[in-house]
Amino acid sequence: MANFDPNDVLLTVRDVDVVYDTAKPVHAVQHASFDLRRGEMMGLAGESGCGKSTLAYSITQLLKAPGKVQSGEVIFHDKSGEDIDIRALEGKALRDFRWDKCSMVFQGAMNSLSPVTKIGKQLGDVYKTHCPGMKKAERMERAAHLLEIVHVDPNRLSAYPFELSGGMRQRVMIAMALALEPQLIIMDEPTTALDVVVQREIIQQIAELQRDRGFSVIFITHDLPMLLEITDTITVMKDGVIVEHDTSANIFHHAQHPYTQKLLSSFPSLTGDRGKFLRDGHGLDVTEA
Amino acid sequence: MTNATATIATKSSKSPKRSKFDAIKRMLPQRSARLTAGLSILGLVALIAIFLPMFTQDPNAISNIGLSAPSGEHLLGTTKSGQDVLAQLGYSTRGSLIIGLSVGVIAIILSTFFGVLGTYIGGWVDELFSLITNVMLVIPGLPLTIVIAAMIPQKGTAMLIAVLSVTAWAGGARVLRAQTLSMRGRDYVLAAKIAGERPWRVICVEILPNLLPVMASQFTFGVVGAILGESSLSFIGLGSSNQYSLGTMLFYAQNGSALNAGAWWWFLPPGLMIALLGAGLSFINFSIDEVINPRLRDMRKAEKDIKEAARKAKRAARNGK
Amino acid sequence: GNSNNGAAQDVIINTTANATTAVTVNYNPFSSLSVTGTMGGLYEALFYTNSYGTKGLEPQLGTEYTMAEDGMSVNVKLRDDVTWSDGERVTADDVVYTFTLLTENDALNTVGFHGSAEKVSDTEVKLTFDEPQAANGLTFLTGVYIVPKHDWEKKSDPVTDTNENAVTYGILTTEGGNFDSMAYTLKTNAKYYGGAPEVDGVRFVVYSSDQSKQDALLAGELDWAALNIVNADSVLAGKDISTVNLPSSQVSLITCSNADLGCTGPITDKAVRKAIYYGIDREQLNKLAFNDSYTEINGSLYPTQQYQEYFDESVSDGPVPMSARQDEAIKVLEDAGYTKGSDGIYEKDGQRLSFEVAVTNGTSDWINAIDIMNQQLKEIGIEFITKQVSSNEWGQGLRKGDYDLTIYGLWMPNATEAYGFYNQWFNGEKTAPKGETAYPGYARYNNEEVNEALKTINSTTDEDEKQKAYTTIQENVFEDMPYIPLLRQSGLTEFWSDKFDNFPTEDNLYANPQPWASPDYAVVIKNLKVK
Amino acid sequence: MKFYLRKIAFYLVAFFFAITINFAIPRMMPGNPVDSLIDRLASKGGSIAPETREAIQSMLGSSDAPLIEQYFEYIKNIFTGNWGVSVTYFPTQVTECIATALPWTVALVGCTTVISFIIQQLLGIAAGWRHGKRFDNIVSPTATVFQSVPYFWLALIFIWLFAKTLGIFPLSGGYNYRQATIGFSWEFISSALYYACLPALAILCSSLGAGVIGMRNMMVSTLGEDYITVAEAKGLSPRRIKYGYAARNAILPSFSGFGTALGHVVGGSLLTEQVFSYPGIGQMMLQAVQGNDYALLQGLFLIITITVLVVNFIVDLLYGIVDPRTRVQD
Amino acid sequence: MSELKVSHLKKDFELRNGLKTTTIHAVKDANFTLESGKTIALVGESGSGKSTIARMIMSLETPTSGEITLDGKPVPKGGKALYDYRHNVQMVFQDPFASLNPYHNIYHHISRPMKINHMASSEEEYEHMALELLERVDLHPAEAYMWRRPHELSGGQRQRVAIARAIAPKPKVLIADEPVSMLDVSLRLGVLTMLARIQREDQLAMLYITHDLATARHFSDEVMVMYHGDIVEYGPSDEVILNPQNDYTKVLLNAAPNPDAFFADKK
Ligand SMILES: Nc1ncnc2c1ncn2[C@@H]1O[C@H](COP(=O)(O)OP(=O)(O)OP(=O)(O)O)[C@@H](O)[C@H]1O
Ligand SMILES: Nc1ncnc2c1ncn2[C@@H]1O[C@H](COP(=O)(O)OP(=O)(O)OP(=O)(O)O)[C@@H](O)[C@H]1O
Ligand SMILES: [Mg+2]
Ligand SMILES: [Mg+2]
Repeated sequence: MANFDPNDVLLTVRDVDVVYDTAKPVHAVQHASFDLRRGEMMGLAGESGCGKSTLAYSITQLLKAPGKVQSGEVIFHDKSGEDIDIRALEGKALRDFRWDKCSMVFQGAMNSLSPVTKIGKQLGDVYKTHCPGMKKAERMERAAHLLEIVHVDPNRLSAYPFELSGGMRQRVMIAMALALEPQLIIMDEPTTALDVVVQREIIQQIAELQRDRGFSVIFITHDLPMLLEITDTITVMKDGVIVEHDTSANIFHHAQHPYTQKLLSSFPSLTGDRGKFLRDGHGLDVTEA
Repeated sequence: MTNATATIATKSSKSPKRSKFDAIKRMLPQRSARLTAGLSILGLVALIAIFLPMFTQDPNAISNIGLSAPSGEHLLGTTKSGQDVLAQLGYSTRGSLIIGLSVGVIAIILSTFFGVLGTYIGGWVDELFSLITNVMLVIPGLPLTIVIAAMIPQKGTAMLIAVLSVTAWAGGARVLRAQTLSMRGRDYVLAAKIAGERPWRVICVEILPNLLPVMASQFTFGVVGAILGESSLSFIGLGSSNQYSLGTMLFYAQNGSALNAGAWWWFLPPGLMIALLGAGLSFINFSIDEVINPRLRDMRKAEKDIKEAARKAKRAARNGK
Repeated sequence: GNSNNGAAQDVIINTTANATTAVTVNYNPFSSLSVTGTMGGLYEALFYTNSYGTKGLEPQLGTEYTMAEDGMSVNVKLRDDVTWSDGERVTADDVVYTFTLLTENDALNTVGFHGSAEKVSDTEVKLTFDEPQAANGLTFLTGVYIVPKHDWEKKSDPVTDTNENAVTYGILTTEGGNFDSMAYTLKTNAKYYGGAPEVDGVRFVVYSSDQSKQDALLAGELDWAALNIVNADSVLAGKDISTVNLPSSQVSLITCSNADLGCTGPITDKAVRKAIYYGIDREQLNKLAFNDSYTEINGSLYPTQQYQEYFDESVSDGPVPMSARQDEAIKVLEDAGYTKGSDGIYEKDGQRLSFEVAVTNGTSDWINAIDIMNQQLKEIGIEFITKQVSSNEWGQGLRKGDYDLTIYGLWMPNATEAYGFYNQWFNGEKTAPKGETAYPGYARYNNEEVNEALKTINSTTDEDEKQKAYTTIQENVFEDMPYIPLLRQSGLTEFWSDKFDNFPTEDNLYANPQPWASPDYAVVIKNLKVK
Repeated sequence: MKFYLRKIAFYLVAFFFAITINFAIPRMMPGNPVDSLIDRLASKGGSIAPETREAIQSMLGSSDAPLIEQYFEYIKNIFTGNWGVSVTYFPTQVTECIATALPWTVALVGCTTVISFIIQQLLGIAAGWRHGKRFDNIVSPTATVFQSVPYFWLALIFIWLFAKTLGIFPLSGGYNYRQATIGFSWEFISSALYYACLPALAILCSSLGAGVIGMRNMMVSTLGEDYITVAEAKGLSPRRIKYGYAARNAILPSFSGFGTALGHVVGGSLLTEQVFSYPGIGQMMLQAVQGNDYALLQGLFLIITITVLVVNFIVDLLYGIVDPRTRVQD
Repeated sequence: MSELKVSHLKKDFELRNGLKTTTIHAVKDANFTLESGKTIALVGESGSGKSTIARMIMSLETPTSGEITLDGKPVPKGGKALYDYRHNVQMVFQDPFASLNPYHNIYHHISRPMKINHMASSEEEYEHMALELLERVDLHPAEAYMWRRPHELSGGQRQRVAIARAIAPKPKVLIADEPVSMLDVSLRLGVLTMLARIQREDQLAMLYITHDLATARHFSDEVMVMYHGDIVEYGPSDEVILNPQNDYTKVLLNAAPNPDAFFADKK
């Protein structure tokens, strides 16, 4: 776990409210506020549909209709000392900000690559847009280097996404997120639907990279056990509301909110006591709504 | 928590068994401008086809005022032999609709047979059916239709319908095949199989209902295609000129030199009617597309909402001033 | 359309070719598929006969002819100043060669020449027939196109040869023109023995439909066309286009009339045929189905507009009154024992007078006409039901006698007198039982008196005897009415009169003015004056 | 490799199926060429004797061989290029007839289809990209309506409007035979292009519709794909996202439908050629149907089928390049 | 009491890749016995052949070799016997979103298996039985759920419907293929608890296929670990999880998140 200065804030999120303006409007995120420090890895946990992705999208201004950020502010404190109000960005300024300062690994990274374009080209596109002067050879060289970082054979630059396994595609996406060495990377469930073994590998890699390069990460998943192991702080959401935000250890040992407590007690321990769990019918009486 | 759920549940439990219509309703396109436009156009054409012949004169009745312009007596003028164009338009629309609908129905049955049944059975049946389908698909349709049409000595409507149907089903079958192929392996189909359902029940009850929107869309395409196909055949003199249809009407108008003689009232209405009918069906198809393709559906909803919001905002701004 | 790729001052007249799609080169005058311009234009027959005007034959290569009294042979004198386009003289040898070619090649013998040809001198030939051909024999003089012996001898198969480098002496020549699949130009022959024509050439253009032709005519792209134009007066108004309206085939209802040859049903009763004949309002029919452009017809189908000679005015209905005679129709029916059924349709022995009338689908005029006749005949208790069939099916049924009734234009063969017409349609020797192919005796008519009379006409040169035979034919044809006369079809011919003069007019019909009519178009080209 | 073998096998089967239909159909048609020829001769005013029939019959010749023998003969002839003699254009070989007509159709229909395809896709991309906006709301319904207008009706109205009333385009035909002769001259080519404008325009108008709607819908659903959101997040320019990502993926189904579409257009060309007196194979086919010209009919149907099969085959092969995923399937 | 015995089960898939064919040995040699009231958990990496075993038991796939017997009788190939077999052996599919037909309501899904087996004589009776079943899987009040359609239910609720459907014909053996993989931890436990209760009540023999080692341990009597088509370890659950012998089992255990151990270490 990285050490970071508690006062060196990278991202300030204040009172963000998101509504999906459909027939029955969904208030997907309500009054979300948190601070993310430089070099911090923050976990965002919560059950499916609680608004995790929505929050991530509204931070990066990627929310599409009918979603709408109704209020709140998202300030990005750049390395240069400049404070960028992300919600006010538009057009070219927004495009320049994206990926250069803040990149994202999407939920279902499986589908994040255009299926008919070679991955080398898709990696190169980032450089083409953000470093217009760069030569093709250099772009390819950098892309190859990126693949090396995530332990993918650089020869695979000329492969199409479908020629890679799910795990490899995920790594390519992570490599792409690293391309411009941004200060913030948002990872939205980058490992769901993967084999536990592969999952573990990728997560370890992310943690390593983060330690080496010092960028901040928002790591979204509903797999609380995993978050506990890898993150510095954890934010727990329920029904669009942030119910708890604390360091991982604190959350594990002294969870405050009943929902967090329930989450923690829901997973049977792998190595702990077998107890009266499940089989004999005297376990937790969890009724679902 | 449990209590809350219970109250909600009790509330909804008051709504008793919901009928099959509910599911069908969900499959139906949502109300949109396009659907409304399509349905109104189609309704209008259907009204014309059903009721116009009841009120107009005998479309065959000749009179000595050939090629007269629209007037009080003949609202759409007369043909060369003094027949009432409006009356003919009514009967022709009916004729075309009958041809179009019949071909649509037959084609959908054929494509279901070749696309769904073959695929579900699998094995060599599937191979054979898909081969037939693909061959029918690459063989050029209109030339084939013409050759077949020329071969048939006496063309009644039924014959024409048969000819048009033969060349109309393959495209649909291919789409249905792809759909069925993906559905064949779906868990709920396997689950029905495991539960012990007979194959025909699996097809009819589990698979077909989910193909309804696709089939509806194909049906509309089939109808439009048949109406256009019939008019093309008639235009080159290979249609069934015994019966009134928009195609034969155009054919007579063209042979009677309607355009050259300035008789627009004879030449324009049948063509416009075909276009109208086609457009109506296409609009409906457009809306069905939104059902098949959930992304389109969501988009539409979003678009509408955004527009509404914008309108509201504007109104608010105006009021503010 | 005066400019073309030849010399700038060339005057080319534009007209339409017969084909409705691309054409391919075929200058073989014996082939039924030769391009327009071959028969009569490139190649000429010995004489020309104008079926609409002057009586008798006009000299071309032949200067005079003598028919033997028994009709068994004909002697022809030839010009001696004509040369082929390659410089060789045209001689009697060429004529003899041509006729011999016919007798030796069935496939070329579309005129049906059976006999022999011999050279009498360098400028005279004698044709001998196997049977008397007093009337028909002249068609060989006007319908056989003379080809050069020295050129055709070299052809390995005269049947399929397309004769691309035609050696000719006619008014047109292949030299200097061009040939494309959509349009081809034939230049006129400056060394023509009758004097060089004023027009420099003729261009035949292919159009796929009458609609396109009409558009082209109105746009001035066509100088000369034969099109039936709906509302012709208003469509042509203000344009420098003059028109000639000419009668052509005789539109009739063809019946399967002869029970002896297997025809069945009430249509074999001549009373029924007569009733239909009386029941039709020809004026309305003409107006609503035929643009009011068709003309009167004779009850005996005698083609009076072309051949006045031998027409017997004492035979009834010459011409047929244009309005319906319903009383007479009903009288004929009731005299024959028909009674009106409850549905208003006459019947006898349980057979209703309801007929299917076969028609090719796509022939909108005729379909219309049947609809109209049906409505007219309802009033005298006869019903027509339109039965549309494909053109192939229709033709086959017609030849086999499969239909009760069908509508058709009885066309005029190339002939010098009415004999040709009657012989073609009424000669019982040329028909066949129902179910077998008859060509063209579609009505299965077989009347000994008529057969005899036709034989007489073809084997005598005695005018009185001929007249008597013609009267017999006319009386019988009117009486039996195997073809129910409706109206005389007419063809409208249009010319742009701004560029050319001396087109045929109704007063000066020196040739059939319709551009598709061979060999008449060649005569028109000969006579045209450039303005 | 397997993929291509399968494809080849399929096209071979389709080909044999087509030629067998082709063999059977004329033999089932009523009527015969001799009679149609006589009718033509009569309409020409030629002299017709009762012997004419036999004369023409013996000129054309006929085959009384058993059907099976005829079939094998027919198949042999297909490959030897001996497609028989056309009756309508007697004594021209069918191959020769087709050779004069085919270039016209290929030039007109081929070019128009390609142009139409490109315009369709561009309009569809634009409408899909701006779905729900004004451009889309105008283009999509218009395309829908045009898609349902009978082709020949539109063509006739175009002739009336553009050629007769406005005089901008020629009325009919394939080129100006007064000013040019067929050949590789600028005069001919420019004239042919000018004459092709109106038919092309008519084909374009009636063929655009379906393609535009299809592409628009594909575009809309592609825009919802994750990789588009990723591309946006990468800060790529809208242009690049529109063409490089969205359109590139959305075009795939249209592309695979292109071959089939071409088949339809070849059929549709029949009407074009009829209406515009255009000298292509469509018109020739109608002629052959009416004239009972079996040999020509067979030849034309064969050539149309082969063309469509070949185009489909090429499209299939190209599809492997456009969509790399297909290369591994099967 | 009944017993489903799997012996020397083997399944090969022929994969045609270009001109050459490769054979995938999806399942190599599987031997185990499901007994009434007993649960076996099947864990292993993705693609190791777990679902293939399930599908072979359901005869949705034909084994390349080996035998599956129910109470000594081999699985019938088709016909009436197969219907009878399926009456006794049922399966819960992995994906609750895919295994319910969106077109039909819940009642249809539950009543069909009963109707096929003619378990009642009137529509009212079927409705009554369906209600009972829904109550059993903790969907209260059943009336409220019965006439809904799948899309109106949450993932956990669908999963219960799927289970209700599987137990509707009163099978003796239940195959549950990753029945909770799509659910998050809080829902997972509820569903599993319920399954355990039903098993107890009906004396079901159960095969529980999962990725989740923790629930495998707590929910089953025995654990089988699969790797590349082989069953590499098979034994009582605590033994396998707490004292793994096979290398792959160890890798698997290491990979699984285990905050207890993690924070214990930190201390
Ligand atoms: N386009 C949309 N229209 C309407 N509601 C939406 C839309 N997208 C998301 N929602 C709703 O917003 C809420 C939050 O969704 P979100 O995708 O942020 O959840 P999540 O926490 O990321 O869940 P998961 O773990 O399943 O990814 C959900 O209730 C969802 O139904
Ligand atoms: N129908 C098939 N054809 C070819 N190969 C197949 C087929 N079904 C499964 N396989 C292959 O067999 C192997 C075992 O697949 P199976 O679905 O049983 O794995 P699994 O253990 O259930 O994996 P998961 O945990 O991902 O569900 C895999 O390599 C798979 O690719
Ligand atoms: Mg999410
Ligand atoms: Mg599985």
